[in-house]
Order: sequence, then C-alpha cells, then structure tokens
Amino acid sequence: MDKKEELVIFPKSPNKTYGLMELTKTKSFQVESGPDNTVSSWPHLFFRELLLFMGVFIALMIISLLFNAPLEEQANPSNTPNPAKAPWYFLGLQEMLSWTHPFWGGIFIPTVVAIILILVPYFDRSQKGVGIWFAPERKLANLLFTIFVVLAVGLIVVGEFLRGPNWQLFWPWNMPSPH
Amino acid sequence: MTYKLFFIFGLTFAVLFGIAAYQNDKREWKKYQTDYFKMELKKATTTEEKASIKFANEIKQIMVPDLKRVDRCTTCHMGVDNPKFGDENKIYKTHPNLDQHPFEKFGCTVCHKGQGRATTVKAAHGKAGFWEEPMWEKEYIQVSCGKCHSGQEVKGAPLLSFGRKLFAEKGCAGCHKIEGVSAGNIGPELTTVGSKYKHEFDYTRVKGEHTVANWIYEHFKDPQAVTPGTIMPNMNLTDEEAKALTIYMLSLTKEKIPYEYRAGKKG
Amino acid sequence: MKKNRLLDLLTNNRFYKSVFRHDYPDNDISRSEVVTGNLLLHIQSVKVHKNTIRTGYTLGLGLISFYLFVILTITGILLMFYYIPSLERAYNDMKDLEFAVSYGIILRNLHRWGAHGMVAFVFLHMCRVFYTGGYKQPREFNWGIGVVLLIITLFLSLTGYLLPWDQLAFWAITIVAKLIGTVPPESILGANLSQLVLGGTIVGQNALIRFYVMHVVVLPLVAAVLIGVHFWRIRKDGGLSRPAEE
Amino acid sequence: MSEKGVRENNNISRRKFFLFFGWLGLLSSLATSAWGAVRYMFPNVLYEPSTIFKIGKPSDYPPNSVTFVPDQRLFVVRGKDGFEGIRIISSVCTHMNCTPKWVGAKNQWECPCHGSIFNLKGEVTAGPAPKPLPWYKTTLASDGRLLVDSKDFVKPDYQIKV
Repeated sequence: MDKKEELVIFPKSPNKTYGLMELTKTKSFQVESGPDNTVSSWPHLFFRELLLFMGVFIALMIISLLFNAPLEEQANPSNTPNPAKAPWYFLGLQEMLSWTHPFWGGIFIPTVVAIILILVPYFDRSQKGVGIWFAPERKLANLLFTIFVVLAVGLIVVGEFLRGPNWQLFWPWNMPSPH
Repeated sequence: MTYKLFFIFGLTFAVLFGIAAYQNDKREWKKYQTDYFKMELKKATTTEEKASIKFANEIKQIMVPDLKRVDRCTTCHMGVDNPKFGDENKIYKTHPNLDQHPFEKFGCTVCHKGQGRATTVKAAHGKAGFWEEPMWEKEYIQVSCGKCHSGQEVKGAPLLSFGRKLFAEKGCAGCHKIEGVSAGNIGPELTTVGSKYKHEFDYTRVKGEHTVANWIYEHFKDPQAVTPGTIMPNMNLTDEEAKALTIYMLSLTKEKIPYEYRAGKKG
Repeated sequence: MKKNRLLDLLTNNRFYKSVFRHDYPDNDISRSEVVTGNLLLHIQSVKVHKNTIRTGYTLGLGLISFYLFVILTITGILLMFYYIPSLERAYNDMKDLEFAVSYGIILRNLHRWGAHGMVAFVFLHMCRVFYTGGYKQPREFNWGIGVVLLIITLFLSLTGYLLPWDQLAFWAITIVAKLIGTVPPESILGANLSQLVLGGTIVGQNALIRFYVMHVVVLPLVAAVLIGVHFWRIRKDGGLSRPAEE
Repeated sequence: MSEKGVRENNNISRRKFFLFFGWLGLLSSLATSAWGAVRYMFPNVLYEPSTIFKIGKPSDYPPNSVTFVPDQRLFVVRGKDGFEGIRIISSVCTHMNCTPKWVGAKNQWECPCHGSIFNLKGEVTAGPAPKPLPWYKTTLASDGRLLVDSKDFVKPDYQIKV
C-alpha cells in the first residue's frame, strides 16, 4: 500500500488553489493519474489481431488444401437420396421435425428461441459476474443456457451422426452405407 | 513470444501459399501431354515436323452442345486422332473407325461414359466420388451402340446383336414390354430399364460387384436368387447369353439422341 | 538533411495532404493527428483495457467470425466470376472450378469450409458472451444485434448451400422449402411464403436465382451493416465487457 | 556493456529478425495470392465458337454477288472485282466493331456507326477506320462446304475457284 502513495505525482496542498498555467512537452498526457489498466492498441492489440488473422487463415488454408468441398451428383428431382439431410446447422430443426408437426419443430420453436435469446439481457438484469467466465453469481443463467446449448448441439449430433436411411436411428458404427 | 509466433506464422503462410501454387500448377494431365509430345518427337522424321511440335500444356475440349457434353478426354488421350499412334499403349492409341464416329461431332462420353469435364484420371473415368456413370469396360461399350443403332444386327457389336436376338428367341417379349419392340404386360416394362439409378436396385443378394450391370447379369443367371418370389423363370442362360441380354437391357435408356446423330440417317 | 528534403517533397504537397490529412508525423501535433485520423483507431480506441487483450477472456471468437466473413467475401466475389446461377450451368461451373480453372478448387474449398467455420464460430462467440455475462447493461442491444447476426449467418450459409446445384444442395433446400410452407395458416401464409422464397412451387430455376441474389447481395449487405453497428456499439458501450474494478 | 545490456541487445536483434521474416512471409504470401487471383481471372478453357468453321456450299452463293453470313459475321464475295472464285471477307469494321453494310449500287461497304467506307478490295476509302477489312483463308471441306479460318488472314487476291 505504501506504493500507492508514491504514485501521487503531484501532491497538492489543501491551502492553495491551482490553475493550469502551461502545457509542457512530455511523452504522456496522463496528468494527475497513476498507471491505469490500459495499454496502447498499437501495437499490443493490433499485433495480436494480426496474429489471430494469420492463425485463422492458416487453419482454413490447411483444411482447404487437404479436403475438397463436397459435390455430389447433379441435382435430380426424380432421385431422392436416402436419407436426405439438411445442412448440419439445420439438422437440429430436422430432428425436431421428425417428432412434431413441422410448424412446431421447424418454425415455432426456433422463432421463440430466437426471441428469448434477444430478450435475455432484459430479464437478467443483475450486474453481478460481468466479465468473469462461469461466474458463481450466475449459476442459474449459466445452467439454463447450458441446457439450451446441449439441446441445440445434441440434436445436431443426433441428426448428423445417428440418423440413417428412412430417418431411422443407428449407431455410427452400424450406419448402413448409402448406395 | 508474440514475435516468435509472428515469425512462425509468416513462414507458414509462405509455405502454404507455395503448396497451393504448386498444387495448382502440377496437374495430372500435364504429365500425359508432355509424354505425348516426347513420343511425337521420337516419331517425327523430318526436321520440319520436329520443329512443329511445341511442348505447350493446355486443356483440350470437345464441345457437343447437341448432346449437352463437354469432353476433355483428349487432354490426355492426345493420340486418338493421330494415325501415327496406332501401335501405342492405350492411353495414346489412335481411335479406330474415326471416319464413322468423328469425335468433333460425337465427343467421347456419349459412347464411353465417364466424366467428360474431369481432368484427373480417376474422376474422368467416373471412378471418383459421386458420378453415376463410370466408364464402360471391355465389351460393355456395346451398350452405347444400342442408343443409336436400332437394327437387329449391329456391325461391330456382336453381343448387343446377340442380346436382341435372344430377347426375341427366348420369348421374353411375351411378358415384357419394350416400346416399339414387344407388348407383354406380365413382367415389368423394360423400355427405359437402362436409365434406372444404381440405388433403385436391391443388392442384398448380389454376390459380385454392386453395380447395375452385375445385378442384371446375376438376375438373368438365376432370377430367384436375386429377387426371391419372382415369377420370372430361370432360363438356364450361359454366361455369354446372360451378358448379351444384360448389354441389351442396359442399352434401353431414356436418353434422347437428336435425329442427326442416329444411325442410318444422313447428316 | 537530404533524406528530409525528399520526405518533404513527398509529403508536403496537396495530394499527400488530401489523402492523409496531416503533415509527415515528425512533430507532436502531426503524430496526434495520425492517431485521431486513423480508421483502425477509430473503430478501436487508442488505448484499450488490459482485459481486452487477455486471450483467455475472449478467445478471439468474435474476431475469428469477422475474419471468416472477410475471407468469405473475398473468395465469394472471386467465385462469382465463374459461377452462373442457371440450371444448365451451375453444376458444370462447379466441375470447371475443380478441373479447369486455375486456383478454382482452393477458392471453393476456402469458401465452403470458411462458411461452415463461420456458423460454428458465431455460435461459439455467442456462448462466450453469455458465459462471461457480457450482454448486461449497457450492452443489451448489442447482444440483440449479435443474435440477429447469428440468424443472418445461418441464412447466408443456407442460401449458399443451394448454389452448387448438386443432390446435397437440392434436397437440403427442398426440405427447408417444405418447412417454410408449414407456417400456419398453411394455405394462406405458408404457401405464399414458400412461393416467395422459391419463386414458384418447386426448387427450380426461379429458386436458384432467388437464393443467389439473397446470398451474394441482400444478406451480405445486411450482415456488413449490422457488423458495422455491432463494432461501433462495442466501442460506444465502453469496450469489451470486463469485471468491475475495485 | 553490462550483461543485462547484452541480453537486451540480443533480444532486440532477435525481435527484429522475427519481425523481418514474419513480414516477409506475410507480404510475399499476399503477393502470391494477388498473382493467383490474377491467374484465376484468365480461364483455361473457353466455350466460344471455334474460329475455324464451315459455312454453306459454293453453290449457295450466286455468281457476281456479295452475301452476308450473320452468324459468323462475314461476307461471301463471289465474282466481283475481276475475280472468278469465292473470297471471304470479315464484316467487322476495323474501327469500332460495327457491321458495315454492302451497298451494291456503289460496290462498297459502308459502316453505319462512323461512316467508314471500304472498297471491293476491303481498303478504307473514307471514314475513321484504321485498317482494311481482313480476308479469311478458305478451303473446301470434304463434304463440299466452305471451311473458313477466321484467324488466318490472306491477301485480297486469295480465292477458291468454283
């Protein structure tokens, strides 16, 4: 704590008044303040951002050099593949469709989920636990959100890996190969 | 640490772009073209001929808009229209009877099948992922003759002709309908059986390769074994007869060949 | 001295000043003008809180999503030069990209895998913001924009999915179109919505061109504007969320 | 120099080394990709009609006539200008690629766009056209039709006897 006292750059006398007399040539514009918790964007932030870009591009480039993007036979309306699957990010929807009337699984639930997501900050208004991963004060919120994530990802996993011909359930190792 | 990472990433960038450029430049077909030019140079007799051979790599293609085809087969098979290459191995060999089927008019895949636009060996021959039409092998090429040549006897296609003859002789016409040939209505219609997709057949009882050709072949050899409960009798066909009939069946396609491409029509 | 004269020649003219709006930064005023006039420093403040550069806090997920968006835009524009959204051409153009166009297949791969990556990373970014409580006041609205951006990302990916016109594309879109048609009352709303999306009753030429226009113009434009607002709000809402300081 | 100073100096030179090669890798890659993008813009296959093509049979073109063939943008000149045979001339104006019209009464081609006029030899007699209209090499194909090579220019006296 004694350090804190050292940081008072310009101790003021309570008996005097002070006015700004002159601007001096210095390297810092920090007047009347000790070290703060900020760093200059350049180079600290920008250089890291550049590094991240390079990392992202390298990863994407490696994947692209190793694996070709899928391209099946030309579209043929008279020849439905079995199973016919939506893109993976919509497989959760397709999975829900297989249980319910398409409207409930495919339109109603996703719309409600999106609206609830947008409204989350207006329900959860406490200012506790901001900026901390898995803050203990936010157990309930985190739990609810985790349920949502597990459901969303779980349904996609089921649709992608466990659904075979005729939308039947199979274990991945029993999955019949498509003709 | 940050700078070390920057150094590593920078070098990785250079390496990856190098690989991409290399991969793009080194295409399979270039090797075949270069080999062809070398052989051509060896065969050239006069200095003039030798001077005219340029080692220029480029994709060659035959466009046949009438048949909706673009065939790049001649990118590698460069000797097909060069009469000097009659004795070369099959990659460069001169194509027989070019005057009857000039490929600037017909293209290649209309008879041979395979993937005309592809420029890699595997994909072009229809053997790489998601291509419904692999190249016909050996005598199965006769299937394609049947698309345009409609007579009983097709010169150069003995198995196809034999198959057509067998269809009439073995009484197939009594049960099966083929538009313009027979009118049976007991068995399934066969007018476009050659256009059926691979996945429309049940291969659980097929012993050999899971191809349409093999399904039909095994079905001819023993109908009950491939489709239990069928009323189609076992005709005790020999291997040759079954193959001939298979070729005939496969030649019955939906494909619409324009008038001027069909046999016996001048144009 | 000589060097300075050269610099002076290069920088002390109307053209240089019209571009950079300040003198060569060899004095404090010019240097501060460099800072205030810099676009990057306009989007991000000159000084940021230490928490912002803590890798373990953001994991860079939002920025990764943005980078993927940039990569997708660039590769997408290049792919547009060879892709023609017609039933006769679309699939063949895919084959040409693979077999006959220089660097065609690598561009297509970057675009395809980048698109999958973007969907995944936008979702992960949302998870990060939730688990760190980053959506709380005053960042509520920016969270909402983020959710909308996630939905736009999904639709961008979906509309792009049809364009190769292969079996995978065709049947995936057929399913989605059927889905849209089930909005009740089906005969009034659902049927019309599906007609609006497909431009007809089947997945055909009209659907292809509609998906194409959505994919290359409408959705990227909306996404770009919202991304701009998203970034602007980050700065206006006081930078990245961080724990309250003691 | 103190030990610490040496270490710091080493650190700085190491950092400079890393920065130099990092930027070198990054910028050279950017240059490569820019070059790749340029290369990408030049297609390796074209779906354009062949520059060697067949038109009608010689008998389709009456003697002493000039016939316009719109699909291939050329004129078939039979007879005229003291020649017996068939000659093929381009119908693409050398000025701005418009199609000149044959004016039989004046025995010349007149371009509607900027008023260039070409005489029977294809030479420019008036107007802004910088070059004469080119004549194409023609041979008789095995099926009796005329085979034109629009990349192979010949002199105005090149003709096919019929």
